[in-house]
Amino acid sequence: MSLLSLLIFLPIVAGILILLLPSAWQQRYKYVALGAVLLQMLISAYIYINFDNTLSGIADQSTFQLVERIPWIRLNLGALGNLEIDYFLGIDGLSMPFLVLTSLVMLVALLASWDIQKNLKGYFALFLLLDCAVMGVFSALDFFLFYIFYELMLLPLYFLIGMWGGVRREYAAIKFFLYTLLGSVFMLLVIIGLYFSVTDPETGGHTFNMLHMMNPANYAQDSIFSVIAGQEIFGVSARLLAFIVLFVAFAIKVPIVPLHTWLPDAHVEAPTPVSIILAGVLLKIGGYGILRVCLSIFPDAAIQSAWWLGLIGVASILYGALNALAQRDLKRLIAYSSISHMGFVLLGIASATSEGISGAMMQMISHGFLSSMLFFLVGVIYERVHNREIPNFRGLALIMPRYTVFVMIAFFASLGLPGFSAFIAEAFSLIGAFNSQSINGLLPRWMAVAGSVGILLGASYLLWTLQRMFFGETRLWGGDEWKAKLTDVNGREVFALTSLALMSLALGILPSLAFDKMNASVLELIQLMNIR
Amino acid sequence: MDTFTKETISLLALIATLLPLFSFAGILLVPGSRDRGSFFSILNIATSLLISVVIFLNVWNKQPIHQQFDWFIIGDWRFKIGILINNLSALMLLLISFIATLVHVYSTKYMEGDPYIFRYWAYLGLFCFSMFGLVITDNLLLLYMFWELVGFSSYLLIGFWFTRETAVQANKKAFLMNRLGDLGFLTGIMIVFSQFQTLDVNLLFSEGGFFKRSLVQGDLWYFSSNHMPAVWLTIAGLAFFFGATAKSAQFPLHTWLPDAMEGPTSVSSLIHAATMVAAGVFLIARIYPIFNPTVLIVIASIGAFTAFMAATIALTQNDIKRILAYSTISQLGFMMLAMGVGAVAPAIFHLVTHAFFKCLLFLAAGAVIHELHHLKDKKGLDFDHQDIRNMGGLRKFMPITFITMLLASLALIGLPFTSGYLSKDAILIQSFEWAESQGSIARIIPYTALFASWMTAFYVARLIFKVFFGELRLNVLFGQAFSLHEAPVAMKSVLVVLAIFCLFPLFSLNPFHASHAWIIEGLPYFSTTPTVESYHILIPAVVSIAAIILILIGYKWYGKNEKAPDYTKAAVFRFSQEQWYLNRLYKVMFVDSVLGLARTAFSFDRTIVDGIVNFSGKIIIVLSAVSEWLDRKVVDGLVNGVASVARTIGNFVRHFQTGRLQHYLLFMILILLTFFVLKYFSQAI
Amino acid sequence: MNEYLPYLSELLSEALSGISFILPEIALVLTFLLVIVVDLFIPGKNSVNTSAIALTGIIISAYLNYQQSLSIEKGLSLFSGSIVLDRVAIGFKLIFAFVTVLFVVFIKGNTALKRHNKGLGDLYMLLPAVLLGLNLMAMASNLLMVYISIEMVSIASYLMVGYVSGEGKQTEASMKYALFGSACSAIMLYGMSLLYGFTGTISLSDGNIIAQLSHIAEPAIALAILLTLVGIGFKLSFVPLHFWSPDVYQGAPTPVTAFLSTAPKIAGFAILIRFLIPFYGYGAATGIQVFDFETTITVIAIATMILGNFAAIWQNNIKRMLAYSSIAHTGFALMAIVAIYQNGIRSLLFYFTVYAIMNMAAFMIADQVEQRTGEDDVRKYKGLGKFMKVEILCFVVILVSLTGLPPTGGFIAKLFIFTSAFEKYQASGSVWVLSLLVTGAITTVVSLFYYFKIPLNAYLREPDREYPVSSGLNFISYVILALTILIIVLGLFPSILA
Amino acid sequence: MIPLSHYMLISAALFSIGIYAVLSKRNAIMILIGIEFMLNAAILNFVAFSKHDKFAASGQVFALFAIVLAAAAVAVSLAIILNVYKYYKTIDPTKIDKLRD
Repeated sequence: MSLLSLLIFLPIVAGILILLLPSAWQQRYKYVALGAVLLQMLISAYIYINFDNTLSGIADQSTFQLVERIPWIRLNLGALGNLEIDYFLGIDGLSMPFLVLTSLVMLVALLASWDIQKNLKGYFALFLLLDCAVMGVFSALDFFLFYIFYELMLLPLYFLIGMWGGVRREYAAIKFFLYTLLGSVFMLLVIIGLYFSVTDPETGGHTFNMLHMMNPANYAQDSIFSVIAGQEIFGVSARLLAFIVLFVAFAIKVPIVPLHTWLPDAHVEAPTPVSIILAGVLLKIGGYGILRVCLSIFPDAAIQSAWWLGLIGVASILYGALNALAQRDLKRLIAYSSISHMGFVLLGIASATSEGISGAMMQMISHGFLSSMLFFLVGVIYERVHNREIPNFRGLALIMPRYTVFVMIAFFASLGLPGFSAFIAEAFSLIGAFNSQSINGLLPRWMAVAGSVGILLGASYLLWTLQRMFFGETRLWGGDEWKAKLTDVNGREVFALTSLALMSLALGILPSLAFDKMNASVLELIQLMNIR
Repeated sequence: MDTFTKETISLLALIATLLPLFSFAGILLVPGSRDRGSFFSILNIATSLLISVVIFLNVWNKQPIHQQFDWFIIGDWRFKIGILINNLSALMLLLISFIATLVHVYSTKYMEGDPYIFRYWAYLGLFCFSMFGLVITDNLLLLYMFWELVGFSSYLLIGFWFTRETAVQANKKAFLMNRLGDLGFLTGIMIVFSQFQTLDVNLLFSEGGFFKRSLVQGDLWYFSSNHMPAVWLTIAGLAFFFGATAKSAQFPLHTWLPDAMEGPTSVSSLIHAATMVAAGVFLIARIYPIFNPTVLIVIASIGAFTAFMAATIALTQNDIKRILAYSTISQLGFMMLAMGVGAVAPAIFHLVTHAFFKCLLFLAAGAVIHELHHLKDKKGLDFDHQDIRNMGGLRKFMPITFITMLLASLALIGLPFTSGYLSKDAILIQSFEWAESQGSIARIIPYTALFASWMTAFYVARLIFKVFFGELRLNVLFGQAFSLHEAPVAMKSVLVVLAIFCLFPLFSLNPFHASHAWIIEGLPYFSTTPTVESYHILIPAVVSIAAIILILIGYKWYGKNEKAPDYTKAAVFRFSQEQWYLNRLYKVMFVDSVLGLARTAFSFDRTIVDGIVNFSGKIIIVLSAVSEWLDRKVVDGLVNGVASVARTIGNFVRHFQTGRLQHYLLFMILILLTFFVLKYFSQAI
Repeated sequence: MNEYLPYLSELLSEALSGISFILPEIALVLTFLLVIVVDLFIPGKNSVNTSAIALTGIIISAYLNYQQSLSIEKGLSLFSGSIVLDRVAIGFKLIFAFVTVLFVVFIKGNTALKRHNKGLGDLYMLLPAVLLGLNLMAMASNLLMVYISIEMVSIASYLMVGYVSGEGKQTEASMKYALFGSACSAIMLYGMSLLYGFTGTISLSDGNIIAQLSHIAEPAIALAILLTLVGIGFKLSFVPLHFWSPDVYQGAPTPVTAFLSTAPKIAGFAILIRFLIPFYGYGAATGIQVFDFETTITVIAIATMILGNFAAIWQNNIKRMLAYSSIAHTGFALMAIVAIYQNGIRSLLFYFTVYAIMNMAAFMIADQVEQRTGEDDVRKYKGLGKFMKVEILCFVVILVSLTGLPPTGGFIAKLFIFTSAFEKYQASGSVWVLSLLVTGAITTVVSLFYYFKIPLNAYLREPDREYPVSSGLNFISYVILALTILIIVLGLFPSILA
Repeated sequence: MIPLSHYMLISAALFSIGIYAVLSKRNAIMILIGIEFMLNAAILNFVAFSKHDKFAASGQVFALFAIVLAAAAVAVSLAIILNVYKYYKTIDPTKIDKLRD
């Protein structure tokens, strides 16, 4: 069993173990989960260290690492040919960073769930199932397998939000589920279409292998998604349509304006650890999907629609930031800030330049750490007083100095203070977007300039919050009762927050920690996009 | 001391830069180090100063030092960072470390007794680190990073007393306005990177650098194989200048600086008078070749206008720090003006002299405030200890403070024998020469500056006379005789040292003529305007004589006894006192409108975007089950628009499920018939 | 008559030789008789004997079917072309046997039926009979056989629905069912008579039938075929022949509902396939379309999917909701019928297997809930997740499978249907097929609304009454668990079914 | 010889009458009778067409089976209607609508 399988199935094993343990031991479940997550963390650290920077991946199986390819489903469907589905895992520079990110975010989320009291068995089992699904999405190279993991994420999330969430949890949970399902059902249709269009050059049969889908030579002459045939559906190029469908499916996850309305609800209603996972990892699946699937399989359509992607990115940046500015609920504010920050990802990706895509990748990783940190911080006060309305707090810096320090680190890091990862990420997303006009002519320069306004707005809402909640004389809505409850961060919290802050700082000072690993893949991806 | 190799010097510069960072990290992270924060910080900054001296001696008027390292690779592009020390940066390094050291020493007394003083030392460390980094780095991106870090540490220091509402408002404003400027900086970086694929300052802006090699032809701006519309060259210049505008508090982004006075006075003197605000001027000097003539005219106009505007405002302010703040803005305007007219070296020269005398002014003012504050605390009185209307006659109590501050004031006014005279007149002269070559309209610029210079004399006189002459007005206010003390030694000695630097000999042996000042000789001269000899005599004379007259008027009005005509009702006075109403204007224009936009966006989000999904087709639902739908079924997990439509359709088909057998059969047959007819007879019909 | 005498012995010997191929059916006939006899002589409420006999007979028949599946390679036409025995038919028969066995288990677990004062002997008697009818439906290859088998299943079903008749609703359901069904079969019979008149033959496997039809005016053929389809559609309950099903499903005893929504429906598909294949084959061979099945069935499929899913949103009665869900699934399976190819039936068979498991499991769980809490209203499921832990957990998996999400068998089944429809689209480029695909996708999302009402109530809401800490597991719970695991295994390794 | 079309016309008329009865009568028994009309229409067709199907005479066989099965169906239906009457005290199908949406 290779490392990737271990990474994926370790949580499942732990989850089953938890299910089998008697309920009398329910206080120990979290240690089982912690063990699994820590082990996962070690494995991903090992993978990171032993990752070969020079291998590019993207479309060539031989340059993927830790490849595992086992025939899984072989079904004779008569005239439809043989259904060939492989258990096909592998990582390259685009996916490896996310494995590391996921394992760290999961660890933090687990630490944030330390005080969960309700139905522990179900909680940790679902948590670990989610962990498994996320790891699977990032390492699957067979589209069918990818889709299975992709959908598998929905259920645990539905229950995690729905059962352990806030007041309007039912609404938020189903809304989230529906949005995502709406995207993914149509994705399934495109997957089937791709299956029929692509043949495996080795066996001649149809295949779900994503890598084969990236090579135009593998498309059957008259197939619907054939590059040469250029078939049309309702007068729109089939490939463009498929790209749009896939893009929408992933963009819902990212999320983009105007497909974002699930996000504030889901984040706000979800319990803290789930918000951490949502913001820290799940949003990245959207971005990852766009890179791995939309750009790689439909580069022609991607280039065709780059202008719109860029526009959506800019719109998300500005719109998310403006919305954040209007919030009174701290968690909602951070949720909207996520929309804004993820807009940079889209802008960077749309530029199709090495700076832009690297910046987008960096932004995803950085946002993974920082948004986890932010949601963790919200969780800290929410856990203590069950309130997170910004106007209800004032002068927290006096009673919670260490907490305030972490808040400041997190806020300033997210608003792009140099030295933290978000700065490098946003700067290069924007530089890439600006550069695009000169290099490939995809995005007009004003988009980058407009996007940079998001940096200013980002500073505005975060600083305003800082001023309103943390500075000034202490004045709390809940009076002395709150004052007694609002104790400063404890050791577990400090550990989680520090590790996230350090990751962000490390990436900000030594971006090469991430860039070196992904460079070959990014270049390969751009090469792939420009071939056609 | 020429024995140092390039590598050693780079290493030294690095050490000098990192030492304050160690104070920052050490004080905050190492347990138990908080109590020894001052010692630790002073040690570090003093070492930095020492190193800076060494570096200065090794670099000044010698080969610049440029060392590079790989930072990271992105795409095909190898991102290098490094240290570039030429005359300019060596000078800045020395200046900053020197003033920072003095301010550190001063602060030991000034901040004594503050419970969170360890944070003060830490923040100062961070600031010094960022500032050093800013001046020695060779890369625009890194420059930008330090640029922001400087802003960040300024944010921390302005809001040092974070329980004060005004302080946190002020630091937010400062950071945001600087952010706004940063957008310009970033845009500039994007343009430069896009055109040249590098951000190396040396490659870009040195003699024979990329900028010199790029050329504008027609509407396009070429460099090797790249080209973009020529307008981007102008935009780049404007963008960088916009960045500098924010940091150096130029119109229209100057309003943060007076508010920033909420920070401790020592901070104001270091950051908001001497060093950080000068970063904008430094930036422009560093990247000077990027500016094309259009941009230069903009710079000159903005500089002159700022100088003038800030001076008019300073005329009527009563808060001692606010007067100094506006005076800083005004002086920065002079520097910008100098940049605009091509007087880079005089601008930097003025930067240096201004750093000393303005720092001194602030520190002396700090001493005054410190004493008054003490008095206030001791006697439990309630008055504004920064309001000059409460002061007066202090020269009796604080002679050293008075003398040093007087010297600094003279330098600020620009009277002969002071450093300010040398630098300011150099600027004025050159701007007149420039205007000569530019034509008639451009003359407005130097004349504006001239007026500003005169007003400077008046408001400085007003300040000095009100604070140090006459009687202590507190005595009148509270009806008892107070007595004050001279500042403690640590503060006093700093004032004296700085006062020495307000005099001419350290800068030029000729007290009347700046053209042979060593700083000017050591810096590049970009100006091409012809020298007009008459100006070199005429202007200093006019400036000085007028200044002296104004000082006398000031003395008459404010000095002995209050005989100032009452202008407080005059519109012009109000206009000046309300700082040209710019704050309010900005609030209405930007803050309110952005917040309004944000609220609109949010309600748009709630009602329209969500609504398009949520409420499509809801009208039909409303007919069937409004009340139930709203309270219970909304939560039934069936809320989205898809849901509404789905439910509508579902409800529609449900009507056919009447429970009556014969209806079922009838519907069935009707549907079949309809299908049949449509399929086979539709053409016939 | 004399003129036929020379052929008589030939016919007889053919009939006799065919007998060896209908051993499973013979076993069922014998079981049927045996159950009647036993029930007659050992009367009373104790139905252990009858159930055991019925079960044994069904299992033997299933085993015989399995044996056949090993030996039969290509289709055999038996009894003068009345029935055809091929792998597809055997596949269907195995599904029916499986469903019937589950049905027996289900009846045994249902206390309401057990308590009935008539005893269950009659019900067990009906089982072999209805299974026989189902088997014949799977094999029928002429119109007469189609009619007979459909009527056999129908009459037995009427009886089962009205069997307990402990309350008004049940009798109402059975009356609606019987009258609607009779009317439909009468209409079908009329359609068949027209078809017979147009072609002069009742054989479906005979290629001539189409050739004959091509000489007749198109509307006339259409009328005959549409009328015939009414009878088949009644079994499938597609639009517009679905009206009976929600009412009947709600009214009938839950095990019967489970059975009715599974086996006869699948059998209806078997007949539909038999009916269509000659037409498709002829169309493919000659390029002449005597009837536009593609459009007709596409329209029906779209309407059925939309109606089933959208109407289900409004239901709060679990059985009614599942009834609409089964209508929706019919529509989905019709998608594959549009796209059917000679061998594409395999994916359809997979779909039906999965559907049978999911549907039976869903009804079993619903029945368990009703038995233990007395609730058949989904809104009253609040907090059940803690009370009936295993059952509700299984319910969630089953519902996920019904929605068609991985990693369940329902997903693979849905994938197969989509796959064959997509293949059809790629071959034909027809907008109709594309709209089928899109409808299928959208209705999948819609189905989430109502399926997830159950976990929503069971897990996300607090109970409004006191439940004991946890209810224990009974035999049915283990069956449910086994079925659930089977669904997941089929989702991960669908190859095992091949 | 009576032409085939006459049979078909009569059978169509029977069928239509049957449908009318099924749809309009307020009595379940009458509906059942309507169904019988429809069945008989079909059976008449079969017999009539069978004349032209000399070899197999499938139509006649079909008719026989149909008669038998119709009888069985009617028997079951009658029993059920009886049951309904027990609970509803009516056999008017328009009043038997407890099961509905």
